[in-house]
Amino acid sequence: MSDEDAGKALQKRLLGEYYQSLGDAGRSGQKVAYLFVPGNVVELLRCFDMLPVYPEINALQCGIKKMAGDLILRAENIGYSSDVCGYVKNDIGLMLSDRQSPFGPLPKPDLLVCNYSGCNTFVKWFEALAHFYGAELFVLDIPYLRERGPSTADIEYVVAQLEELADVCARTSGVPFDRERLKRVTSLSYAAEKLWVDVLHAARSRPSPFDAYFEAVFYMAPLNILRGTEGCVEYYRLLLEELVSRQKEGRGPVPEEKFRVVVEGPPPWPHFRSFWELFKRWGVCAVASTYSKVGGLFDQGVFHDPAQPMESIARYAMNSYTNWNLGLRLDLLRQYLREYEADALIIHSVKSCRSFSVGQADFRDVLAKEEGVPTLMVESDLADPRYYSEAQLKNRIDAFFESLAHRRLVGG
Amino acid sequence: MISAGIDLGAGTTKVLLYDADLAALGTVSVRTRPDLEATATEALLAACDAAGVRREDIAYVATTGYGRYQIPERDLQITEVTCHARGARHLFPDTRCVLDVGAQSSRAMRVDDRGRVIRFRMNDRCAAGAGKFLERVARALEIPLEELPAVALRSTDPQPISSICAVLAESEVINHISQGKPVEDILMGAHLSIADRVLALLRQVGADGEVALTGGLARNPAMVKALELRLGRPLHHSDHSPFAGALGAALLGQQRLAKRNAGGGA
Amino acid sequence: MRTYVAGADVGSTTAKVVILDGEGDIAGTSLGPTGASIVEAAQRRFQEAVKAAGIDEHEVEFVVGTGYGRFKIPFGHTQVTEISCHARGAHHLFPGTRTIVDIGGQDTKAISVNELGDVADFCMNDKCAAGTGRFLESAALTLGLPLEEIGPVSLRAARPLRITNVCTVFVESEIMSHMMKGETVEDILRGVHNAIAGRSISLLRRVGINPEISFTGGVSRNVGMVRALEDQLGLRVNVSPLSQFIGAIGAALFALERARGGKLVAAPVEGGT
Amino acid sequence: MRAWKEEHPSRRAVGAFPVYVPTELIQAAGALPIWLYGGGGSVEISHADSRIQSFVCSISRSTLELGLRGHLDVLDGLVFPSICDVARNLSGVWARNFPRMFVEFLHLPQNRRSPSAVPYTIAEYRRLLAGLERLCGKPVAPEDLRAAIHAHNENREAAWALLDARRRTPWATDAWETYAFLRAGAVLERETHTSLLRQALAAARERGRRPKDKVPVILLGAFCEQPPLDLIRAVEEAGCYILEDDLLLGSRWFRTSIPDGADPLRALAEAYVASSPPSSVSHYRGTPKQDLLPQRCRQLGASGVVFLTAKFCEPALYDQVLYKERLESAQIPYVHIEFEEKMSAVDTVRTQIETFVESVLFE
Repeated sequence: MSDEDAGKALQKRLLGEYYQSLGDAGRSGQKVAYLFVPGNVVELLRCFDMLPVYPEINALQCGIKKMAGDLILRAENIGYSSDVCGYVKNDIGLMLSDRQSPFGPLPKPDLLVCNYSGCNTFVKWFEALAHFYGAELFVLDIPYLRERGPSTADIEYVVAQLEELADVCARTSGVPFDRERLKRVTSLSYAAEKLWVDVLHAARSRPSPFDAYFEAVFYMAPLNILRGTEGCVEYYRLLLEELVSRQKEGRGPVPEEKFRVVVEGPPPWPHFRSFWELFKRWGVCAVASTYSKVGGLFDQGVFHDPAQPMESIARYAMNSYTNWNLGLRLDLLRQYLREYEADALIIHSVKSCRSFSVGQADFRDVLAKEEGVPTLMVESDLADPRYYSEAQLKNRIDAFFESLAHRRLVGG
Repeated sequence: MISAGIDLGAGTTKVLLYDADLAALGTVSVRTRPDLEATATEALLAACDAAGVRREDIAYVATTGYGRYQIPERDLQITEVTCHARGARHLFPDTRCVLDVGAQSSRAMRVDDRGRVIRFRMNDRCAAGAGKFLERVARALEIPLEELPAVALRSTDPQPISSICAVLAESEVINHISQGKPVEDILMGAHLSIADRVLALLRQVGADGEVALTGGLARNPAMVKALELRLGRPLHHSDHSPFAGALGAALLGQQRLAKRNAGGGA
Repeated sequence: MRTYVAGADVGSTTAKVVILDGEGDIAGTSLGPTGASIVEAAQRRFQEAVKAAGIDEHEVEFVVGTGYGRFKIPFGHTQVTEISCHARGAHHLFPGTRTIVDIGGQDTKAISVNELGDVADFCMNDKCAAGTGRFLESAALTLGLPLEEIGPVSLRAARPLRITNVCTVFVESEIMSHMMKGETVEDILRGVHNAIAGRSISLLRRVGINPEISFTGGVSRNVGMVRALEDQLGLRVNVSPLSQFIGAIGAALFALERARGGKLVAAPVEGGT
Repeated sequence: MRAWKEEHPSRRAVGAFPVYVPTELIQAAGALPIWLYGGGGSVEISHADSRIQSFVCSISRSTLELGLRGHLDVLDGLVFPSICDVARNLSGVWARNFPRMFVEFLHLPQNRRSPSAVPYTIAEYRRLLAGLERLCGKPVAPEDLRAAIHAHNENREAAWALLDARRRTPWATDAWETYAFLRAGAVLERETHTSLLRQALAAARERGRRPKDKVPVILLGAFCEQPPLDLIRAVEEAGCYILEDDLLLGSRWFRTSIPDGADPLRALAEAYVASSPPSSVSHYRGTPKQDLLPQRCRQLGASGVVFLTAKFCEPALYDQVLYKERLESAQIPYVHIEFEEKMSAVDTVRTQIETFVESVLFE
């Protein structure tokens, strides 16, 4: 078995076990906590043997498996507007269909942990789930990063809430809080995070051994779902080995790497493959993306720290990409363009997620007009298949790379 | 006592006369002209002629439709939603859902056992879910409007039309033409795309129970078929369906008349 | 034997073919409705253009297709998007141009170009056809005027109205309600033109408004639209009598580049679908 | 506004984006707080389109448009509270496009059950206050803050008096009138506005109007972006008495007076944490607001609810579903209207409201 297969096989096995445990939750009596990916506090939940369920990940899986369209309609039938987030409607649709996900049945929540990081819709989403399920809702209020780093007051506020959340978890699960265990879990998180950063940095080489957008979204799944476990660390060790060997052989995701791009915004899940193809045919490889940072900006030096577990969870939670203010996000894009020697910036603006999309046109304005970075902005949606127009996207993507290629030709 | 219901729509004006013995006397439908008042008067007189009654015999005039405020001689104006619901309930007593598909807009209503509107939704911002869309498709396919249903009903393999905008949907139609798809399949696709939009409105108000179709497109058998196909069950419709608005207005006129006679007259 | 190349621009409403000689001068053009068959329309335009140039079909060395129907042009050698072609064509006619606004049947584009005529940046209208050329057609139809007349009529407006709904279908009812209120056709039409100009300019702002500005596409023949754009921009815009052919000219220029032995940048073709 | 600036050349003007901003702090710093409610229907969106997408609510687009056109140059600063993703990101767009302006994003606590919410709110208010002190070039003394709280208390009291009067005798005052009086406060000094409100109340009391056969309703959903005045009138003309609404909610946020005692900043923070009204933009502290609505309808004797929500306003649109569900189980009729600042078709809205009224009135 090659390294490549080993990594894939492990991911498949680990995620398979995870979904199995969700299916078994009813029988095993394990308590179930729903939570969001950005700024999640899964380390804390693991200390109480609680099963984490990520509605966003369920929604994106439904998108890839082409179930989203029907589920979204179900939610619209009970009154959800066509203008609100497709992820939320997808999740409500799942609830209305007895939670039959592409990977089997999902358990009901015993506790809703709304880690409100970078997305106000999270609060509305879990308020709705609390309404429909009657489950307890804990809103973990995570202050927006208004300055470059969190203030002391910000940290104190989040840590105080984490302590309150630990009490709620102990009460829900019947498991007492063991701070030593939290240290062990956070050290596993740290190990995986370090390896992940090395993975991301591998894209600095030419050609890049992997696509830091279209492939990274799969590579980051274990970090978002299994963080704080041994298996997760092992997965990233294997992945890194594989990428290093690809690097040595000069192999990348496209036969010939012609354009290196930075991608901003989430992918259109229901049309993921065809969207990727539109880029691949031009020899485009993403070398960095912001979407791969929604689960944490580890490459900016924000890690879990077993020496200060609660404080590091608080810092981590405040440093998800969408919880950064727009000035910080813009600087990050500039950094990626430079650090990964990219030729262009691609912005995929999605209607569902205002947290991502409002401000992107302003990025485009600065980067394209003032700083001369070739920038393409295209619009569709991350969850709603109705907002994807293949012909239109193709036309724009072709025109963009046509002109980039032509300029390169003329420019010598 | 005779009441008149006048439904002043953007395309056509419908008049229905109703007498106290609870029976419809006659109906008239004319094209709406820019002078709404003249259109209404003309249609009302034509209805009188058809029913063999005099204008003075009409004790109550209730107006509905977008021009309902433009008729000075009205006793009362009532919205088309309320009227269509009442009219549909009268025509099909067990109906709980009413779909009114017109030229410019579509509406879905949930009604109680007396025909009172409980919930309703309208599509009035985008023409993709209304009869106007069919007119444009007909133009693109160069088929006379009146032949649309017959042609569409010959379809064996309806072509999907997914665009949200009526104009862009038109280019999907053109695309299908250029790919050599049969005209009837494209047309049925257009009917189904309207059906999808209208039924989305219906689901938002609750689609269970019997469904009645009113409005101009109720007379288009291809539209009926498309709706039934997507709904998965038959729906009520009749030749009177386009007059449901006028009927509802006339019925509510009777209600007011009865009240007036019981109260003020005595 | 002299060199000839062709550019074929097959859009949603009209198909255009331009033949260029080896010097880049126009040898022949043809324009007609796209209609139901893209293949037929393209073929017919090509034959007519060749005839107009007074040459034989086989004398045309290289053909570049553009426009929505570009992948269906049977005689095309390769395809370039209409965005690149419009930029190239407009730059050829107006070498000083840095910004292009193209208003077509169902889309509007704003393109910024560099001094070589290469696309630097572009933007297009989104999901719906609100505010495009089709909107003007609807307005003309509702008012019962020929499309060619609405521009000149709009110039006679005394008090332009504000048209808020730019949905191509709903403009009909908005116009009807203005008519019922006794507003003049001139004022309504000026409002219609202003509304489209406003939307187009907001697209232009996204790529930056740098003079010279060229106005291309079928709608640029409408004097009312030219005036509305100029008034709102406070700038003069270039308009060419060949405006409808600009995409095809651009495509032909790309063909010429190829015929001269240059490498042409084009998307890989996947079986012509 | 410009006139006020000319009269007070040395004073600063600081904008407040809805829904709730502690404008007491702005006043205490010596600046004039200005509530921003978008551009109404009068501003064509042309510049803002290149900065934010079309699927964003009107108020964000038109406010940015006003800014980019230079119409908000009179402002020296602008405070955005944490109400939604759009407003939050808009604060970033604003900061980049208007570098000379003082732009602050205020993170109001969403977890108001936590004991740490009050200290956090105090810290957040301190941060804002420090920025305002720098902007206005003078420190804020506790008595400045007490004076500002006092002026705001009086203002809110006068606003509620007017609204309470309308609730008791809706035929005496129209909702669009009280709305216009409250809205005037957006650009006035508190004291000036308070006396205007008191005059309005006195005038309303003298009106000899008779009650009409109308349907009493609660109007909900337009707590941030404001509907066109014509739309509020259309609701009334179509046959409704609006007993209660959440229009301009932020400017009259607290129902009771805030103590202006020893620690005014703490009092202000405690009021936010403990006494905020139910709102779609702050997570509930006790009973979810949808559970309170049927009860509120019964208390007021409202026959139904008219939801006016701004198109693309996600917080309102999510809550809408939950409200509807509760109203349906309580068999309380409702109607839902989406509006935009620039609305051409008030007729359609009128039709919808009339239908709603007819469904309540006709047997």
